[in-house]
Amino acid sequence: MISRRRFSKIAAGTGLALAAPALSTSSLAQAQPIKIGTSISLTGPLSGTKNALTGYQLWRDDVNAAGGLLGRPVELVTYDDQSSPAQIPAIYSKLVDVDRVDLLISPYGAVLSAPVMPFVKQRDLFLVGMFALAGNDTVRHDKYFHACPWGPNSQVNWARGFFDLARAAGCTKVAIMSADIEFAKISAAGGKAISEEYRMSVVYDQSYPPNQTDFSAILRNIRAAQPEAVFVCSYPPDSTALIRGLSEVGIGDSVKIFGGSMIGLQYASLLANIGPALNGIVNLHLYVPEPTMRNPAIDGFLARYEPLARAQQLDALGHYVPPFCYAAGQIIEAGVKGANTLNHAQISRYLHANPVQTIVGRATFNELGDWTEKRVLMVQFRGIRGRDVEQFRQPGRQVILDPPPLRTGELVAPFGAARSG
Amino acid sequence: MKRQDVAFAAGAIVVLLMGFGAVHAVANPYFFFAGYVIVQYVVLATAWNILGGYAGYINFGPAALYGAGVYTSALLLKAFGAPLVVNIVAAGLVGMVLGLMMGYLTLRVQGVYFAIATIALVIMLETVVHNIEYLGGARGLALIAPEPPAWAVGRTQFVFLVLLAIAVMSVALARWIERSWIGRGLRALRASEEAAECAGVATLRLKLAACAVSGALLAVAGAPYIYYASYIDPGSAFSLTLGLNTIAMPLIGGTRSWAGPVIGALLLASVQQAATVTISSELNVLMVGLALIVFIAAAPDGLIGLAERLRRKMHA
Amino acid sequence: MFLEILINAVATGLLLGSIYAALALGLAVTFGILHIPNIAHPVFVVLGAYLAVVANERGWDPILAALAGALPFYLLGALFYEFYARVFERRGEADTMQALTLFFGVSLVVETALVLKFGTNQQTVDVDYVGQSLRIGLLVMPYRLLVPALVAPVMILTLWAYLKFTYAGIAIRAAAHDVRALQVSGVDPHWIKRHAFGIASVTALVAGAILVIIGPVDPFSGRLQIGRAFAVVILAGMGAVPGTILAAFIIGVAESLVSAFLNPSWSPGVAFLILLATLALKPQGLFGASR
Amino acid sequence: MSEPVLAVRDLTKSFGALRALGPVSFALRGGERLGLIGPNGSGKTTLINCLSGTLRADDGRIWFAGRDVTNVLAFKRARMGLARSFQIPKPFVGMTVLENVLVPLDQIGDGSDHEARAMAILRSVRLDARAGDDAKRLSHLELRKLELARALVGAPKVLIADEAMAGLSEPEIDEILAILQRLSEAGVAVIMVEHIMHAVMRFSQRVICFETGQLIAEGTPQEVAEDPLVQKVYFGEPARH
Repeated sequence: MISRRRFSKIAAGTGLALAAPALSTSSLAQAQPIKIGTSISLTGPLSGTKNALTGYQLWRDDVNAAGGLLGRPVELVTYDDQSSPAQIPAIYSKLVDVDRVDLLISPYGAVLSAPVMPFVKQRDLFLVGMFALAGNDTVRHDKYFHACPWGPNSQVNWARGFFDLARAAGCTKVAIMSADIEFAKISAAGGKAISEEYRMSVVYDQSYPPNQTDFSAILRNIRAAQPEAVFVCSYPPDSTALIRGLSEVGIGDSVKIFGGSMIGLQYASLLANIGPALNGIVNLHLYVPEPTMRNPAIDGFLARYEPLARAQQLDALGHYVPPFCYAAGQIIEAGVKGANTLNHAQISRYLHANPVQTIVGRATFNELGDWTEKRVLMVQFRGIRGRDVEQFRQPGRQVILDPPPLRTGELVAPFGAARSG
Repeated sequence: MKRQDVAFAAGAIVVLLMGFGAVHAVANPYFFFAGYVIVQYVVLATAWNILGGYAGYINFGPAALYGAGVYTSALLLKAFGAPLVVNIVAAGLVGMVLGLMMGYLTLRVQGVYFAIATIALVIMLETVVHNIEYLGGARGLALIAPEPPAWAVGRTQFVFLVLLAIAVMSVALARWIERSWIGRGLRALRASEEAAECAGVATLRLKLAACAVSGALLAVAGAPYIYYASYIDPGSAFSLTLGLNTIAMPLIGGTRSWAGPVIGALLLASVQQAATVTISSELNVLMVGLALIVFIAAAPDGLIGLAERLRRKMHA
Repeated sequence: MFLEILINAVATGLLLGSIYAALALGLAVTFGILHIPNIAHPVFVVLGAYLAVVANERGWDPILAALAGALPFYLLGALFYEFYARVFERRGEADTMQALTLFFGVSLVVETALVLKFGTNQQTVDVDYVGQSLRIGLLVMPYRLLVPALVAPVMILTLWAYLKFTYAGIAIRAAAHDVRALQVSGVDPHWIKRHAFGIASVTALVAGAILVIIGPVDPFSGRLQIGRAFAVVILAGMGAVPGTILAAFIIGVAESLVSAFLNPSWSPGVAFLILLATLALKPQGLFGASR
Repeated sequence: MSEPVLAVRDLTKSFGALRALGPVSFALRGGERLGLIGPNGSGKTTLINCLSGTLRADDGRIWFAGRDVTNVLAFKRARMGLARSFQIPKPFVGMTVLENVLVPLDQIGDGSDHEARAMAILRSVRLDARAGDDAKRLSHLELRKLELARALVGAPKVLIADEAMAGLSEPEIDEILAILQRLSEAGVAVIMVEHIMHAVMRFSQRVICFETGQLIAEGTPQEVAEDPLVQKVYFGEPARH
């Protein structure tokens, strides 16, 4: 874990005008800090998300530089959950019962969040959700607010954009493949539901074990089924292997749109590694540097993130996780300032009633704490050449096709043409 | 001899009473969240040691039996809302059946082969769970357990107490086995199966018994987990780390007596609980790995063996 | 279409099988011949893969890099055996549990060392032939699998010839049967075992280079291979080095057919099912002498 | 002439294509002292393993104490009083000498006085002084004695002593011989499997000789020693010592 001192040094070393807590006004330093607790997957299979910490730290430094919350400095209390849900109950109990944190942020994703939900419901605590699809749908806690724009009823709806594009392109036959991993299975179930709703026939539907290295058998079976849309729910290791297989055995000429829910194609190292083979794939993202998405706040955030990422060997781009961690902080900030108290019920009441402006857009919460408006992007990779990471910071490489208000281009189809183009 | 038994029984009762007292006296629930993990390892290490330590059959897949217990309990809770006691018994039975299957394997294979076959069991069960939609597959299963009885203060305190009782019973059972003719027979077959057989020991029957008891206890250790975490997934139920710790604890404490796994579990699990919140988990794993190497190289009979050796040296 | 899927499934299975054989080969020496259950072998494979990654970043071909690294890896393996022997020397015959635990501990330490040095990110190599395929009629074979699959038989043949025709090779096989006889003939059994571990370690390095060509590798990739490698060795039969490739073909093709015609989700269980079936029905394996 | 306590008819055992034993037939009378000789690989150990039940014979029958035990498991034969020692001692390491003897007692005893009985047996082989020590710390002679002590627990009807004197010095051999002699006097039939010819010749009333799995000679020690077949088998390998 990066110690705070080292982090501050790195931050200071970059020459950015960051106010570390020690530099804040003396009255702020004397006040009892407000503690915000969370767990981060610093190790284990989800450690690709460990740059979350940087997102939280940047927010903490900003809020402290601006005088803290309620005149008190903000302090983060974080533990490594080792990507294991078995660790979560003890960690969150430690945060609440021993460290006496004032506010909680959930761990990453639905698997790690699942053990936290009954806990916060039982203790009636405020919680900011992080990336858990439909994280609050079973427990239905009224003090839960999602930092991620999956939107309402996200289990089914979040990938609707992909199927909207498929329908617009005239697809009627869809193939669905998914890794045996929680997020992928939920995505696949959602995809199936929408296919039915749109009267598309599911001509192939199968899951495969995580860490599958050879996709030729699966791709051939898909080709034999002649789908027009291929909805892929994969995880980082198999995303790479699958795209390699795509180049090797092909997928057939029938396919118009391919991708959807491939986790990993948001990470710099994977993108650079796969390179031109990405072209044509349509996939989910939450932030890409397209003109419709950019604003000074997020640009500034990413500009500060980059040198830190380089120094700490984190994901070079930081588009996927860190901005939403910063947004989680902003949601807390808005709630505490708006309610002018640390009382969880009052913060929740305020957030239910008022929208929050974050660096990733304006968030209005519904009764389950999901954003009322889904803002999952479907982007198409275009014009990727070579393996340079820098190109993914440029507009036009990850063209937004959906949702319509943010659109920066139209779907290039069929898939074969999009790949060569 | 008899005095020792009385002392042990008294100790067991004191531990249970202290647990019960702590639930009412200690307001901070974290104690029970962390305690649950530690006590769970006491059960796992003790259960593993009955087969691995006494009989010398290395079960490299304790996670298979633990996971079977976790999922049996969750299945019954989901399907019938069965009470915890029923789930524990059912998990024990499932563990016993799996243990007996493992035991029959010992007819055919010994030593390394047995160890490898048990690894296979973990992967097979995990693959099966992945493919059962009702159990949530790879997605995992979130279940909210029923409210605990009022005397237990809270849910975590309740499962902690249940697990503590299981731990005390497991240790008592292990101790009884160790000191009876069964334990002697198991140790004899550990030294030489052929010689034991020729000394009149019904080796197969003893091995089956050890596998069944060990399997049942390993599965029982998993039964309350769904009440603890409200969520299970194949990754945690069939966790490699859990299996590793279960094997490491008796080795560190000492495999020859019941106290070894208990000491090993209390020590390693407490250190790990503390380490989770202090040092990085890479160092945590590194620590376990190095501890294993050091103990194998320098103290093959664990801490208890080390203590005995020191005592002998002082007397000599 | 069915024919195409069948042909390609079998071909892919054979390619994968060949690669599994390469992964298991070192184990066939240490475990199959010397009866030392080196469950740390897969972690040496991963270590080899990382070496290939580092060399590849400097422009080397992974397989060439593996050949260049053969000597250091040989020494590493020999050193590893020396350590093992020292630990158990005083106690004579190694207790299975203690040996397994020691190797387990070593695996953890190596994995963690890799994590601390390289992080948990997936590592890949950049090779020209990845992404292209050899097409013969209906048959499509990716070079990503084909090239590694060709390395394995070469490696196995070389090792087989070495064991069969050289003095040291014959001594290795003899060491498995009768250490005393070996001593009488003036060969130091320790030297022979050290030598065998060195060779096994070199095969791990080559297998690692192959593994990282096929797909990304992380510090924990070895864990996935432990069961499969043992399945190959046990199915082949203890000490049956040439049999390794046939056993690996059987497992590879079985996995591939399950993937193609049943459900890919079940394929991880295939190797283990074969392993359990072998242990239960034919513990001596296909080509091994009866135990 | 008493009834045979152990009888074997047409016993065979093969490993793969290799016929290791038989067909072989012989009988052992109660209290008899039988020497079993033959070069390495002649099938002696295979025969003992078949008799004690750790190996299953392919064909043929075995009677023990008036019962057909061909399909009886090894541990039950041991409990019936068919005891054996091992060529390479197999002590229960990690257990004390006393516990080593308690293991067989556990199986047949009625639960009373086990320790006293175990100590008595240890005293009879003069191992009582080491009762509390771990078996792995014993000397070679002591290990041999422990093997015998363990075998004696069930008051056996037959004891198969598999090279119980291998690797021992002359005085040590005498000590083991004395123990076996006492047993024989107490009515235990003893099969002495041995390479040490002078001991076999001194001890046995009758000797049988094996070669390539076959019984090639049978008679008094004198007769067998003079048998031309036996001499041929042992040609170039004269009786040691």
